[in-house]
Amino acid sequence: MDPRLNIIDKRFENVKRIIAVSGGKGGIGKSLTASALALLLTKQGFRTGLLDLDFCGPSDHVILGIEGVFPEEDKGIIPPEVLGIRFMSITYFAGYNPVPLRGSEVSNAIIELLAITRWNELDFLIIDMPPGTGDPALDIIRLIKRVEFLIVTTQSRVALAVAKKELQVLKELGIPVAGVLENMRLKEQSAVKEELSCFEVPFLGSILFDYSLEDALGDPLKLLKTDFAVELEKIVKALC
Amino acid sequence: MDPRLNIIDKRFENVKRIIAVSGGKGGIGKSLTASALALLLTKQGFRTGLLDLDFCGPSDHVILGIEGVFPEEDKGIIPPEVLGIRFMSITYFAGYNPVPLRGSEVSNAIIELLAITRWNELDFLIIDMPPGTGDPALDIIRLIKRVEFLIVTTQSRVALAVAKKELQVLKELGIPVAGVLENMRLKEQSAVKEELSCFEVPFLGSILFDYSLEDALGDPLKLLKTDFAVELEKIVKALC
Amino acid sequence: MHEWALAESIVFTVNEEAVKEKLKDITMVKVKVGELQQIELDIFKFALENVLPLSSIPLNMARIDIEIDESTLKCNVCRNEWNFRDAAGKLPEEESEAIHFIPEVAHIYMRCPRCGSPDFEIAKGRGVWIDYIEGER
Amino acid sequence: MHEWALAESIVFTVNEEAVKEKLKDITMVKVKVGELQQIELDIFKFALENVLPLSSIPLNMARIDIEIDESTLKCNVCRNEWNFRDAAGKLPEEESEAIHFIPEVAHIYMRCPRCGSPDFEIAKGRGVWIDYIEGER
Ligand SMILES: Nc1ncnc2c1ncn2[C@@H]1O[C@H](COP(=O)(O)OP(=O)(O)O)[C@@H](O)[C@H]1O
Ligand SMILES: Nc1ncnc2c1ncn2[C@@H]1O[C@H](COP(=O)(O)OP(=O)(O)O)[C@@H](O)[C@H]1O
Ligand SMILES: [Mg+2]
Ligand SMILES: [Mg+2]
Ligand SMILES: [Mg+2]
Ligand SMILES: [Mg+2]
Ligand code: NI
Ligand code: NI
Ligand SMILES: [Zn+2]
Ligand SMILES: [Zn+2]
Repeated sequence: MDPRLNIIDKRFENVKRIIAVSGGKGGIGKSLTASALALLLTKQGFRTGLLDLDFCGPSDHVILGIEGVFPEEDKGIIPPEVLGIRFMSITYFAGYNPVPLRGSEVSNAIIELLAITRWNELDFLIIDMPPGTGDPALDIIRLIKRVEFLIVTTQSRVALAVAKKELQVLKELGIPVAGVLENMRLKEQSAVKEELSCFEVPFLGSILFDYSLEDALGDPLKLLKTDFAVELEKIVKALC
Repeated sequence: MDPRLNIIDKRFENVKRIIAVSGGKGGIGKSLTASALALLLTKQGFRTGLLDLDFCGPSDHVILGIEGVFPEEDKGIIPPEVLGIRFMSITYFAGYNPVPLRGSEVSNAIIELLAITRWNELDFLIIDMPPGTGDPALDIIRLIKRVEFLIVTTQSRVALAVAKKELQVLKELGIPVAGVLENMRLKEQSAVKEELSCFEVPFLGSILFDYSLEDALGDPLKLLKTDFAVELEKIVKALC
Repeated sequence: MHEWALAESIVFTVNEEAVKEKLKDITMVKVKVGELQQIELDIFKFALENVLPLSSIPLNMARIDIEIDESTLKCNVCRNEWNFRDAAGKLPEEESEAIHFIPEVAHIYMRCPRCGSPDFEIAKGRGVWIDYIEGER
Repeated sequence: MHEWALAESIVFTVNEEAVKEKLKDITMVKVKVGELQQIELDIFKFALENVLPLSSIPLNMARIDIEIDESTLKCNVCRNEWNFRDAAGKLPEEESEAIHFIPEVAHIYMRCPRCGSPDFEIAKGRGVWIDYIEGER
């Protein structure tokens, strides 16, 4: 019997909303959305946590420029508060090293993190998901009862095809979808909203491709001033 | 004892080179590179196979506009020849449905595919890898003795951080790297080549962000005429 | 007939094992064929008989014992257990053929009958498996 | 001391099981602590003693048997087997502390001693585990 499974619910007892930023495909801006979302919610006065679950390609610490912090050990581990955000990432334990884990091991590591991390009181916990509908997605669905998904996609046919598959699984399982966000829009027209209308999930809006974004990575103040963040802030208001 | 593990070598007996297109991160153009590479090699007269191993987000059939084909059953399964390419994908068995598989199941499905697919004589087999260094990457390294990796990255800090990790694992394990390809370059300057120089792998070149690409998806003739394909063709010559 | 490919894998494995264990004679090979893969025993035996000549060590059908392995599917969400047989009747032919090729696609076409989840484990009865190989040195 | 969190999970699991199995009294809880996680038994017992009051069913340390579970690591590439103990001495403190928190990061800091692969399985001795719970209805 794995005792850790029975403590996870208790760890989220005082977390009001849990939002997993997902989308099936990689490189659509999940990590950027999750990181900026955490920053913006904190700015608006919400107590916010950010959990980077992309163990093979963790990016939130790069995007937010987080370095040199480590959780405190106290009846579990307490995520350090950085930029006002309670931040948890595999990088505390993996450093800059590659993380060549098989799915069952990713699953085990996720269970361990969920079982020992004490988030305490939070208004929002944002979970940055890896691509795919493998172990991390299945575990978050299985282990966190109140999770909602925020689906990111681009207008690209390859991204849309994958987003549809994830939405189909979530719909079938009755997992709430907080909304769909179109990212990196390049053209005037986009069929994303219509293409996904059959899933009956809120369409949160489109964010344009932002050429200034790359230079803002690692610098939270700059990040908040990008068009990306300004657009996301409008969208966040619809979420709260 | 899993008998399938002992037949895999034999299945690749008559395949001259096996190139896994990888890069750790999602959305950097692995599938586009793998698909266009297969098209270009075929065009140059090489007998080419393409194996899409991204089970959660298969894209090669979307990129190449492949539909309505199925493998032939003959002492195993023989990948249908489409556009001159021997093409194998999970979509033959999964259709347009979501593929919610855990890592161990992805691994099992990959082993089954490798054990029953008869590629026969090929000059090149291109493998389109999913993001990450999970089961698919570990299995390809473990099961296909002669595999070489082609690493795709963008200039983005988040992509480069992940590419470095994958290169580090490959270097440590002594897996040959055919080269690194920079994709979706937006700026005049890029530090990709210098950033990766310590790994001592061939830098194959940079491909610019191509605004006409999206409209060419699904149409191989159009795809071959994009700047992306024209640039890739020059790079391919260095590979052969 | 893709059973041929799996039959070949049996012969290659027996040969590999014979070399590794320095066996001069194979006395018994116990093969389990998982129910999920829906392999017809006659077809599989026919294929196996035809690939036996590939073997570098003498091997004949009398020394190969093939048994169907019943399946157990276990839900990772609600811990329910069930088997493929009871659920298989409802699958369209195309879907059960896909499972025949790649048993893992069961997760695409089947759901836990109790909670509806695709997140279950194929605990037993997946596909072709060698239980043991006996021989003499 | 993150052992506290794992100790809590033991108590919660015993309680859950007691409800599910309608147990009125717990007579024995067998806990295994995987070698890989390098938990000091004294610290763990101290934590457990302190969280016992959280239990809704009477529970005391005399009824909890804690045993260290030796580790077995198995290479997926070359099939070599080894254990953490023999290899652990060479790890820098920071790395073995990381393994203490998340045993899976062993794949980052350790390699198969025979073939050098990070692709191995933690077959046994990972972390905190309940072997069985005995009680009376
Ligand atoms: N709206 C945007 N405009 C321009 N670049 C973007 C935008 N959103 C994300 N990016 C860039 O795309 C890349 C992938 O983003 P990331 O958040 O890491 O994606 P994912 O987490 O889905 O893999 C990063 O280099 C990021 O800076
Ligand atoms: N050079 C490029 N210029 C513009 N878009 C590109 C380029 N390369 C890839 N893309 C687009 O980026 C997206 C991700 O590409 P894809 O090949 O699916 O990445 P991956 O397989 O790494 O996830 C697709 O929409 C694709 O059309
Ligand atoms: Mg990400
Ligand atoms: Mg991330
Ligand atoms: Mg891809
Ligand atoms: Mg693909
Ligand atoms: Ni068949
Ligand atoms: Ni500790
Ligand atoms: Zn169930
Ligand atoms: Zn090894």
